[in-house]
Amino acid sequence: MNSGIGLIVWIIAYPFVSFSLGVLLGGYGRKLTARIQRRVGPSWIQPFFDVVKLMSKKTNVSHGYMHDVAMMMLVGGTLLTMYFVPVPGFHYFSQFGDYIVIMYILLVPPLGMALGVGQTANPNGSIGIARALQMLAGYEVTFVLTFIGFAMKNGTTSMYELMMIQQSGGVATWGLVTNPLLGVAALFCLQGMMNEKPFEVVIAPHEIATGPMTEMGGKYLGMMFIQHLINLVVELTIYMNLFLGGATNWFEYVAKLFALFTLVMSVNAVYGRFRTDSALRFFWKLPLPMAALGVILIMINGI
Amino acid sequence: MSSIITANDGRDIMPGANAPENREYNMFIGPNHPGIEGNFALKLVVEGDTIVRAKTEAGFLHRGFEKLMEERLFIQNIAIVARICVPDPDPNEENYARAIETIANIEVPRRAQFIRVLVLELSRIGSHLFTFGGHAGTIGLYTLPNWSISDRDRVLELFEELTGGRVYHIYNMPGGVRRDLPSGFKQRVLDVMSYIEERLPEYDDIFFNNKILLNRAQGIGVLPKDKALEWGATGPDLRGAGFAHDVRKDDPYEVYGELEFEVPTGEASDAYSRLMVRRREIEQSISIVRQVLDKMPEGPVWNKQPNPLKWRVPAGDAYVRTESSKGEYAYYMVSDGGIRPYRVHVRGASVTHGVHILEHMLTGARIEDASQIMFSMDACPPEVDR
Amino acid sequence: MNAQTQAPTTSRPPAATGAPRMTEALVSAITAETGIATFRTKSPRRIEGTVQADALHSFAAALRSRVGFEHLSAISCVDWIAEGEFELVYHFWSYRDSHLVSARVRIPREPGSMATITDLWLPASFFERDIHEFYGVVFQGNTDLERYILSDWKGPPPMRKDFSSRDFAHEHFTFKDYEPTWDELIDGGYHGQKRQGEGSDE
Amino acid sequence: MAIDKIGSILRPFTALKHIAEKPDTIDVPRHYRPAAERYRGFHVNDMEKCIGCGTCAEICDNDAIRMVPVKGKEAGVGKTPYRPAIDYGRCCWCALCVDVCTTNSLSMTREYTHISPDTNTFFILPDEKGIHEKEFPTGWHADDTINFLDLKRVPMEALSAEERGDSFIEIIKGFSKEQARKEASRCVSCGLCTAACPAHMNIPEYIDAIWNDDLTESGRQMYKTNPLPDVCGRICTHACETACSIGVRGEPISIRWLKRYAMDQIPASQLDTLLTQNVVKQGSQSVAVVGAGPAGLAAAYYLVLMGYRVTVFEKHPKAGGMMRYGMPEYRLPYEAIDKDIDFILSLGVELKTGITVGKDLPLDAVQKDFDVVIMATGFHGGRSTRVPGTDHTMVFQAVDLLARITKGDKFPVEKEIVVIGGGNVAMDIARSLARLQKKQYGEVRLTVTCLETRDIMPADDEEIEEGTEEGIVFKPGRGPEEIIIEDGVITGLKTSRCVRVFNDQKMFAPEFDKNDIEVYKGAQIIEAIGQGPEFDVFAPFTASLEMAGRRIKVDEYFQSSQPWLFVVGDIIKGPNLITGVETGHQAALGVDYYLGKRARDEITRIDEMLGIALAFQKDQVAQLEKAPRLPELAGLLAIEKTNLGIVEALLSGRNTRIHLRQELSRVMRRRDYAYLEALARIPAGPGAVEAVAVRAKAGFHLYTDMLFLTKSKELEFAMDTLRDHYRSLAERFQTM
Amino acid sequence: MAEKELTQRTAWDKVLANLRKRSLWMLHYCTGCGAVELPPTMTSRFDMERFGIMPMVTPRQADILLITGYLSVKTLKRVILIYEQMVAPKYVVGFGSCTINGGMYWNSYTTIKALDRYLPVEMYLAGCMPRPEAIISGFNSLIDKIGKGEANSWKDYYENYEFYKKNQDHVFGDIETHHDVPADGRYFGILEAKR
Repeated sequence: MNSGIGLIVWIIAYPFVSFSLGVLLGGYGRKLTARIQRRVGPSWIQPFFDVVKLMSKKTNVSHGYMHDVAMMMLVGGTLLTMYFVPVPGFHYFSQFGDYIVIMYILLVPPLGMALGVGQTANPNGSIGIARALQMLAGYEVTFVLTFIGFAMKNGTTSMYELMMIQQSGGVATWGLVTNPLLGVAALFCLQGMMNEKPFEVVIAPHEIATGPMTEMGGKYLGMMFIQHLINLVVELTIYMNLFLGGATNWFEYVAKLFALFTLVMSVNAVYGRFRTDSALRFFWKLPLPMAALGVILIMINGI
Repeated sequence: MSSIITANDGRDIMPGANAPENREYNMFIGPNHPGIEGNFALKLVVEGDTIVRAKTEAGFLHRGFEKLMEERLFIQNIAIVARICVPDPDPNEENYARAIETIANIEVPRRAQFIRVLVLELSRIGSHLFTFGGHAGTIGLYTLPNWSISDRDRVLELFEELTGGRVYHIYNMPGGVRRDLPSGFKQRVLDVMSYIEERLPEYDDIFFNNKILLNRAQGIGVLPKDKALEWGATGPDLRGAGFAHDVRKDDPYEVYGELEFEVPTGEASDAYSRLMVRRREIEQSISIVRQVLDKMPEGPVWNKQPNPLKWRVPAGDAYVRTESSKGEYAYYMVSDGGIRPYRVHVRGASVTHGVHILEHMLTGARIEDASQIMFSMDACPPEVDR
Repeated sequence: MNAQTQAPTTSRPPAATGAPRMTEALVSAITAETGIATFRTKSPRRIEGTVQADALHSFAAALRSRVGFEHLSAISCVDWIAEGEFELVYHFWSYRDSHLVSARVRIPREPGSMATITDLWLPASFFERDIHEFYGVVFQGNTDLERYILSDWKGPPPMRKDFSSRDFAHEHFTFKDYEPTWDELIDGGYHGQKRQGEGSDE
Repeated sequence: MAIDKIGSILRPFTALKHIAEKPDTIDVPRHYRPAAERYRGFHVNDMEKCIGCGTCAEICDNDAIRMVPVKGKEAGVGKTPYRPAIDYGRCCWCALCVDVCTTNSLSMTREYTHISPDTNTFFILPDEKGIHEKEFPTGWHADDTINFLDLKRVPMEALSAEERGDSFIEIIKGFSKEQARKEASRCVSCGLCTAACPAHMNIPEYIDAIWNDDLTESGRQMYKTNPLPDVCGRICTHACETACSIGVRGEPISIRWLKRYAMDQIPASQLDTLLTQNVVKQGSQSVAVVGAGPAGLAAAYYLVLMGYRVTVFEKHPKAGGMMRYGMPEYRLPYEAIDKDIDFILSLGVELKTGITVGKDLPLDAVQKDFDVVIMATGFHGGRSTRVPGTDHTMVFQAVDLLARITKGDKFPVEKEIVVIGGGNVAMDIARSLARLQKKQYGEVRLTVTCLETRDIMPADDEEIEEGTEEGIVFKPGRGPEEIIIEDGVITGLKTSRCVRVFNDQKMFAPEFDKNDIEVYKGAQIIEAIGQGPEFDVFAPFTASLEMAGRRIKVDEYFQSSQPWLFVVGDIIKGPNLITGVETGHQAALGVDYYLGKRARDEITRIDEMLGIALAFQKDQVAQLEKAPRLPELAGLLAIEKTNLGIVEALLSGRNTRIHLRQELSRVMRRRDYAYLEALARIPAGPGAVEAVAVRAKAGFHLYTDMLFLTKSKELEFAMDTLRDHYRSLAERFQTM
Repeated sequence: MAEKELTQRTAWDKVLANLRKRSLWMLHYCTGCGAVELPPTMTSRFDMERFGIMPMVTPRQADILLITGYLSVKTLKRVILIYEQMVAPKYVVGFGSCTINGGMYWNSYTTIKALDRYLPVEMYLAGCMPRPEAIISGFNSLIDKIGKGEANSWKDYYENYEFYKKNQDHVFGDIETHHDVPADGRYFGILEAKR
């Protein structure tokens, strides 16, 4: 599948596959939250209906072409990341870009969002973007640190190779098991990356009226939703590849995806959100030292 | 082209803000904003994340109740007073009925007085549960609203059974209450009380002892005792500052004088302390409800009043106070001996909490705490607007 | 007589003893001393009386500082249009003695002016602004009399007795003109019987 | 500590256990969730039970209930064709309408869902089936123990049987002020009584005035349609109380006693000053009224108010007719009659007593002297049973005896008496004779017998009960056979059982069972089976008068085929006090039309409104005359004077007739507030401009209503002009 | 017009409508006291998310504008601003008596009496206020309507803008809404269709 016609078919089909997975994950997340809240919850594929609804709306409001370009950046950046993240049966692009590339591309969507929201001139949106960047400062360093540590230990920055190394010895060689400090620290970062509570400061409806999404309606919001759903899959996959040994087949992949998402959503359901400053303080007080300690331990071991 | 601003009417509220040499900018919270309790607006001048100046804007819910009451018969008003405060309507009915009873020297049958206390306390429980939901919502913890508001629904079901209406009860009448308890009602009240009592520890687990709540609510919205007194705070907001004043104790009405209950207070004077006062008040209310059901005598529930179409209340005036879930709720009624009230002044509890105190407390706070501070004051905009 | 009227009833809560007597004594001491007011005990925990308009501020200050009436519960305004007067009723509550003093002040309807007490009680600013909006009374010394609740209102102060909300509504708004689904059941048809008074502004 | 901290961090995760639980969610709308037993849902109305009193519409604080006339529902005694229609664009589900419903016909179901894009479906005419014609159990319904309405009467105090047994002192003591106000407070002002009252008295208004302790106003309201309130307050047949909506579930309001209370409080000397009746300066046209009974006096009263010279002829020495000579004093004291009559006479009515028209003075002679003659001679001839023995000297006619009692004539009263007849006259004579027996012999031995059985006896129940208390023996359901005379002395009355009184056609055709014979002992027999007219007074016109059956043919204003001759009272409508008053009132109006040569256009329901308009215009002129000369008001006085003229012109010939129609009375009572309040708000003297502005608005509303109500083109034009005037005036002063 | 549109629906329109009806977001704006029954409807007891209905924060994101009861003139101004910012198709749901004929505030000097004079209303719910069950039934009938393609009242605002504008001006004086409504109408192809 990583060459020839199969590759082309895969490249074309992958966004849809990943979107479908995102829809299922999103629906599952909402259903799970609903059940914790003792209610029935929406349909399993509710995000799909939402996206269709949004994309079919007659959007008559535009905030200039920069806004439209920004939306392209948002979705495009996420799609690009998606291709570079290896999944079972598809790791063609990961040979061209290791995790460092992914790190860079991952920054594109937030920047696109910042650009787009900037066009709307809504203070809530601007605050939201400012918060998003602050949060980036909070979790990005830690996440990079965990990766560095992990890469140092295994001597490669290629995500595919890291994945293969982990798969070599079953659960015992999973990143989370071999480097629990790094794994747990990265788990906190994942929660932050996915914008879930307690780090959901960017959207924060009660504070800044959904922040970046304030002025988004119709197709723009639809794009953001699509981006969000694909992003779910991408971010979960990155963590999975780094610390949960990736997946060898699709069954395992989906199972791990949902299991990981269950954890994320459970935390999301039982905790409120931090204030921005508390969130940053939290990131710097707990995951960052953990990650640093992990890296130091690896360095000590390595010596 | 920003919706939140245009949802306000765009009047420039604070001179000097938005100027290029200034780092301050205007920000509107409401009237369309989930962080607002009801239809209300905060106009903020913000520098960075800090609120420099704050002003409230009300009147979106203004219906002119005081005027409407002057244009309606005494009996007709019992249907409209409940609408003044939506989450906690019964203090209105209580006040209205009691104002007339005071002016006209009407005695209320003892059983009716017990039933009124029962209704008031159930209403308080419902209102507090509602507020918990709102407060938890401001920190994004949506599990609690889902629980507490659906638990409040049990209380509303009791109301529906007793009064025929879920939210607006139209049950207190000058001279008593409109109907006696239905058969088997006492047991169902007790069941619901036990249910809520069982649920409270679960709330503690997820909400009141939640580290995030402690992190966010402790130390914000501090209203020290001296300021609380100076600015006219009442009810749980005053008690949260450590001052144990409760109209039920200090100016008892109905049969509160015969019931045993504590007045919970907090020490820290912050949002969390006020929240905990409310949480402990639910326990007290449950205890009051049990006492009421236990002590309630048999007998009539309504002291017959003249034909409502011809009913005149003798000339006079009365100032009646009730402890609502939000604080001191008072009515000043003047009758000139006619068939309509000459004047009814509604003093909602939120006229201090939701306006000046809120403005003072928001100044210097961070914008992410704005709505939490508002919910911690439990301000109810319709009380301000009337 | 109706059987229900003879039902067992309790009277309102008994008057608190001790401290309140002292309160009454103090209130009457103030009134005697200043000669600006007359007060009487109306019912348990309720003292009411009349104060001259220009003396209210000093009376209130004395009430607060000497008798401990810390809490301004409300300021109510009553429009006695027949007498051409506004009555302002200040309700003060004493946390210490659990007593309410209602001080009445009569001011002429025109021009309707009164000294503020916001310097003594901050909450007064809400009530004074409210009365300003709804009755048009001006409180001298209150700097915050900007429109608040009625910021979009163009008519006269609505709580004045010479303003009829009902008439205003009939003149400024349009009511629904139904075409009932049961029109054939009505003798002469619904519109033959419609009551006048609605939708008269068009 | 650390463990505790970690524990507390993990505590929220206990919430995860709910994943496995069944959700708390109720599966609506798939499964209907019934509302509580008392739920205040949509209205249902039992169309048959409902009497259309409109009390629900009165109490509705949202003006959400409108009374609409439903096809197939007839107006009748105590009911109207109106039924409530409910506007769910207004309703607030407070259920005050249900609690106040006089018949319990209105209730609420437990149905709570109605969704529609069409607002018209939110305006419903509730019937038994409910809004969607689906079966839903009843929710909120009236509770008999907790009811807004006072279903029990205030008991009227009366003399006990011992106290009253031997005297002619009035039995009924009358209400005290508290009792009267309490009784008045029961009224819901539905106006059914007004419709049922033959004279259409403004009953809700005068009851309301009693409740407000404004007896002057109460009297004023009564005199609008009835110049004999003192008399009516005692002996009226009170059709109003039969119609009373409170009577459906409880005891009707004691309307008669309330009237009596109000009039008793107004001393005779104050009547003319309190009742500010404007007596028009007497004109040249004259009217003769023959008979000073209720009908004649009523006609005289309204005619003299309209400016006619009225002369009343009466054969008895005193005016009053049957009121005086046919009523025992214990029911109607002579002072009450004198008070009413003296007031009427004081207005300028000339009374000539002792003159029997037709005997002392032929009718044609009267016709020559007067422009119009109103005959109100009444029923003075007693009917006879014509059984054998009735020509005996100890057989008396009740009416004759009653008159003799009044006059103080002596006549024999035997130890044992039999009275034949079951009506109120029979009761009167029986109870009068019982008193005389008691006085003379110390005991009562008197039998009353009649054809009708007890349940269908025409006499009032209370009369029968009181009579029984006084010692009278009732033998109902018996027909007289013959009077037993032994040696020229009556010893008793032989009767047979009456099988039935009326035949299938409801005609009077008694049948007797001749085998069932009873004899009642008595030395004196009184016949009280009814009275009839005496037509001899009409000579010499008897032949030229058109007859309708056994009665003289008259039109709706009681004008006979001889245009100068009006016939009123018992002769036309049968014996009834209040009907007599009404015929007199109507005839006065007919006379006015006849002599004023005005067309008898339909009396529209706008009359009442014109009365208000007149008051409004008069007040307007008066206020403007008092007002300071301000530039803003320049020229306004002249315009208002013209307007007053317009209204007066419209009213001429109408203002004596006040005929409240059901719908109007309700419209009026609702809208009245606005006008009257507008009037009350006007300060005197200063603030004249504001006053004019306020009035302008009130005027606009007043004429808008009238414009809607009127059907006459002439009126419409006038109303339109006036309405425009006030609209522009209001706009000028920016109140609109 | 509406009938014509209904007959002209293509299969794609039908599929789209049936997907769209599964996701409806209502604006989280408590315009009046009826809003107090919304939290129970949203939360566990009645859980309207079952039908894909969620509260949304800003007008741009919302499909349904709930007018929860009375509207004071001051709020009406905001509501009109909000309505014009909402992205079509959008639906106004009148909630309770007050939106139909003034409700219990029929004689109030500050509340409007008939909502449909100022905004096109898709449907009304009876009640003061409607129970959560009734609200959910109401949403369900709105869902049905959308599925059938009958929920087109929003187009009326563009077609008859003069009518709405006249009534709006009558209560406000002249109102500035930042939105060129006729231009929007042309964008949606509603006004061209008319010309």
